[in-house]
Amino acid sequence: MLSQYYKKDFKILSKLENDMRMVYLDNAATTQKPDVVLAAVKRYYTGDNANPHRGVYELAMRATDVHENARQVIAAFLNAERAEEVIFTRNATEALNLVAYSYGLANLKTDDEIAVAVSEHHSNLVPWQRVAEVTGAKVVYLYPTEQGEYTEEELTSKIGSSTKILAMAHVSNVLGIENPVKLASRLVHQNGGIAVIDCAQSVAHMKVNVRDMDADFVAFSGHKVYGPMGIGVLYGKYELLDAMPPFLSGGDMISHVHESGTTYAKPPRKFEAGTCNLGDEAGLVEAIRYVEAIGLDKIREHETELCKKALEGLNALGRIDIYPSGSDKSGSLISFNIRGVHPHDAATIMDSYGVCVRAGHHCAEPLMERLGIGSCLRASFAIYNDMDDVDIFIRSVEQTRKVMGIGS
Amino acid sequence: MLSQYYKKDFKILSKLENDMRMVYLDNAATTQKPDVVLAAVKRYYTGDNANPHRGVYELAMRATDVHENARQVIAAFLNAERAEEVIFTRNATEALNLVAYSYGLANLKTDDEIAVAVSEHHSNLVPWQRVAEVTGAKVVYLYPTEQGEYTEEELTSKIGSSTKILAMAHVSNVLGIENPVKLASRLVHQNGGIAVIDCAQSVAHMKVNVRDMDADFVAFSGHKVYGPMGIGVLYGKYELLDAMPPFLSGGDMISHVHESGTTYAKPPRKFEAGTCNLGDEAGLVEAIRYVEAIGLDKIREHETELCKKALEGLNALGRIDIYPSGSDKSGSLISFNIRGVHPHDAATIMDSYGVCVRAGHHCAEPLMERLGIGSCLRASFAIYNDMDDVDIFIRSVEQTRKVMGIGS
Amino acid sequence: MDLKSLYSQIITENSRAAHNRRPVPGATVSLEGNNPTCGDDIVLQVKIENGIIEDLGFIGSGCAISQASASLMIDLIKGKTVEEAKGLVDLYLRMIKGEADEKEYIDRLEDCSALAGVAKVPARVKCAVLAWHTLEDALNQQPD
Amino acid sequence: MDLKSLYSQIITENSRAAHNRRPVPGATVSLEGNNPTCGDDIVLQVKIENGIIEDLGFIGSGCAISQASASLMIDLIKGKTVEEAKGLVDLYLRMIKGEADEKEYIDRLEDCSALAGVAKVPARVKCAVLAWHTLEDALNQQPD
Ligand SMILES: Cc1ncc(COP(=O)(O)O)c(C=O)c1O
Ligand SMILES: Cc1ncc(COP(=O)(O)O)c(C=O)c1O
Repeated sequence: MLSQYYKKDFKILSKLENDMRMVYLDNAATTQKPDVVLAAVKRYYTGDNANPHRGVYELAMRATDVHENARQVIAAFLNAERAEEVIFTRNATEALNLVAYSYGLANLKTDDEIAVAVSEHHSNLVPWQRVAEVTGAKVVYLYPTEQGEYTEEELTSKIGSSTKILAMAHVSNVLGIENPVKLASRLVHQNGGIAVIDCAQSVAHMKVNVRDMDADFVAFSGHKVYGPMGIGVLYGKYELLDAMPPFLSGGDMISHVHESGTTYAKPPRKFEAGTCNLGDEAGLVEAIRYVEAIGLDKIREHETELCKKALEGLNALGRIDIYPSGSDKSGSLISFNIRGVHPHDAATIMDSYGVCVRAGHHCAEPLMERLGIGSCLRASFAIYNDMDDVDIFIRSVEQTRKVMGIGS
Repeated sequence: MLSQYYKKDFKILSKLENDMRMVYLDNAATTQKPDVVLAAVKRYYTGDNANPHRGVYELAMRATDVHENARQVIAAFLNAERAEEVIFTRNATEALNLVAYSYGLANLKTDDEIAVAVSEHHSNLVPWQRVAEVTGAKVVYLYPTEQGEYTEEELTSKIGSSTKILAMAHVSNVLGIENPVKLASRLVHQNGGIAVIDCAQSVAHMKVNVRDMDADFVAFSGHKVYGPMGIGVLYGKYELLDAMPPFLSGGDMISHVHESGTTYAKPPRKFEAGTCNLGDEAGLVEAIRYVEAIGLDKIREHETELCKKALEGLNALGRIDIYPSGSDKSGSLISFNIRGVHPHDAATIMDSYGVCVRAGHHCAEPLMERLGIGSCLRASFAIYNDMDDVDIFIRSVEQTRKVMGIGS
Repeated sequence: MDLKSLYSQIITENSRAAHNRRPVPGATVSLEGNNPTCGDDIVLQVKIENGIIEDLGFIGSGCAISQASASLMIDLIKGKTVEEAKGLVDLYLRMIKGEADEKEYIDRLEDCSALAGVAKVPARVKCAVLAWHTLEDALNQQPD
Repeated sequence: MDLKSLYSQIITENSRAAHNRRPVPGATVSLEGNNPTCGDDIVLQVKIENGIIEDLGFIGSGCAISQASASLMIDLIKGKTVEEAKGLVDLYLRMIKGEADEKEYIDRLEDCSALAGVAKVPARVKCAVLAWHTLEDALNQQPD
């Protein structure tokens, strides 16, 4: 299996938690970092560290090269047309807020509509609620079927001539299946709107091709794709970026500042105010190289296998609710509840067996409301998980029932 | 000298650039990082990495502890009343924009005044220009004397009953001397306004005591105080933070999200949307410990000594313009020009002698306009610089003149 | 930490909790407590008369720990004076932080001391104190 | 890199540059070029008639490299056709990137080849190309 080659690259995974093997299944929240990524961060700081753009000396030029090279690597990774379409942010959340504040405030007016998939992570939902409030635009929610799918009927009935913005995740962090973002982009474009696609949950698990999906904006976080925590990416079509007002203002994003007013640089610098996080950019570049060396197809295949086996195990136990219900499509994560056990209790007990799963609303409360639950468990897989992890996971679910006095 | 003990902690400084000792004098742009800081970042990722707040398992609790402990360390460092007054941002620029967007947009109206020191870095100036544009408020600039000082007369004549916000750096990144922020805060408070103090250039060089200066908001960047690049801090008085609308929205900053709208968490979480940068927080904590172990008083003494000697050297060379003119107050940086040599040419030639100084407008164009120059050189000192660095620096200035054919 | 025995006590308690899971007629305070990590909410209703906590009840959903702790709290607090209740809340919170004396809390917190083990499950401390913090807020809203 | 000899050529050139530092009467294009890193600005004025670049001049301030390169460019380009000028701009930009053939640029760029050494000072490439990029923009604005 793939994982046997890769597990050793992640030091944290070989640590024992209370003398137990750690089975880390919260990869949708954040992934662990391979040694090469940590080494790249260190290499930057011990070899090239300086404030880029602003320096004339050689060290500063090297730092500038690190920054612009990172932009190129990411542009290629996303299949963007130009490196200038890649903007570095802190995380996906900041990237999505940038679009909401800069594009949203400038382009929305009363009665315009923002079509938001109800399964969106709060980061691609709350910013739109707030922009709607300020501009008088209206948030229109798209609803998935019981099986977690956004049908063509739902999309065509909600995306119309008033739709200025579509906000949809490539993959929901709860439902875990791929959304029809290409179709949704096409529909919103036909209506003269733009598509904001949140790829936070897809980028580590399948190819994200911004031109193929014809997205206007794409956001992701480095820390969910084996990179460090302080770096995220916003991709935006150049003409849109060029026409947008800046978001944060300060150093590096200006052309000229006078007492009487300021002119701004071109994208991407217009949107990168203040000192960039070159250390974490260097780490992200290494993470992307790591993922590409393995190959996203292989990663997907591996995770699908794990997911399938875990689903089988859960179904065999019985009295497990899986969301979306009756789903047999497996991606890289499974959301579920053990009937009769509150997810927080379950996660605590599973943790006592070394199994790290997430319990809660997963920052997707509107979806939870629709599913009629307050919270659920989520197990999410990555390159370093293996079949033993799945076995331990299934056994910990069994044990949870025993501890809670509802053992089979 | 202090530096002989500390230079060895910074691996990058022992590297040779083109077989020459690197004399890094661009510390006001960004400092180098001691090994212990890089080790702390690595320790976090190899021991405690998880998404904080959201996890029930032990690893996630450890990550949460890293985050909240960092907040406490920084609150103590700044002498804040409560840890909840410390908000983690990407850098000082984001911190200042947060105040401008959240506090500024909510509290300013037509004909209100924002008093901005003309020597501010663009990050504490452009956001106020933009907020003024949107709200109809007016930016009123404060001007320093030839000696770079903001006099009590200037402050009292500009800060009045219409002044809602004062924006001033503790230390300007060009003038390098301490501004009367305590007096300015008092004046703006007497008029019912608030004081936003940019401590980006002071935090590594002198004690920043938010309660003593009675600042309402204070911003700084970790990377200028020996910490990693991806982390900054906004301090804000709790009652102000509590009354402000959120800035970025998304994960972790909410109380509840419904299709119909959202309620927000209390500070500081209200302002920390999305996954925080725990790796760099851990690094910043270590950087602060490092600085505190040496002692800010000692650091200041050391840097003043270097600065004095460098000033003497420059003055001895003659035909050097120093900004502010005729300044004999030394802090930790010197802005200057070699008469007859453009600063970019000078920086290039000095770099060929291993000396890294900044040349440009230093993101302070309005100040440059007032000084009647387009750009200048800046040499800025840190704990690891020593007297030899100063000697090499002075010699490189001499050499620059020779190369430019105006040698003495 | 013996998680298993902690949970077995919690489960027993929850099976007895139904009598406390109800609105309180004539409540003088009604307060919502909410645990943002979990997404759990409870509403605590309290009826205070002449400085005596005459009745308490809670509604809402949550994990076994938060539910058990709410129910145990109600059994303990009912009939106590506001002053006594404040002292017990303080002691309980210290117990959950692992800072209280074992003899003291077993003695004064009675059945609630079954939850002392939560001190060793830091991620769940918030669940174990939700109802108690809500009560604390409710008592502080009372005019003396 | 022999920075010293690069600069000595630049200094010599700049001492001769006064004749090109002037506005151009009857200019057909006037364009501002600006180098955000340096804060340097130049305004380039060009007079084109019948496809021939009759006159050029520049105003503005900047470092020795940007000033020398503007002046050298003007001496080279004056009297050339728009097409010839475009070819020379392209060759110069390649030279500064270190991608052009030495014999070719010495031959065709004449005195401008003195700036070839900038290729080894990456931080200053922007200074050496500012005027040339501005000329390129100006030429592209011309109707053919
Ligand atoms: C005085 C001052 N304020 C703000 C900043 C902005 O800091 P950052 O780029 O880290 O946001 C700087 C540094 O560039 C500065 O010197
Ligand atoms: C689908 C989705 N979008 C956005 C985010 C936000 O990412 P971050 O917290 O890194 O900004 C997440 C992860 O939490 C996510 O799963």
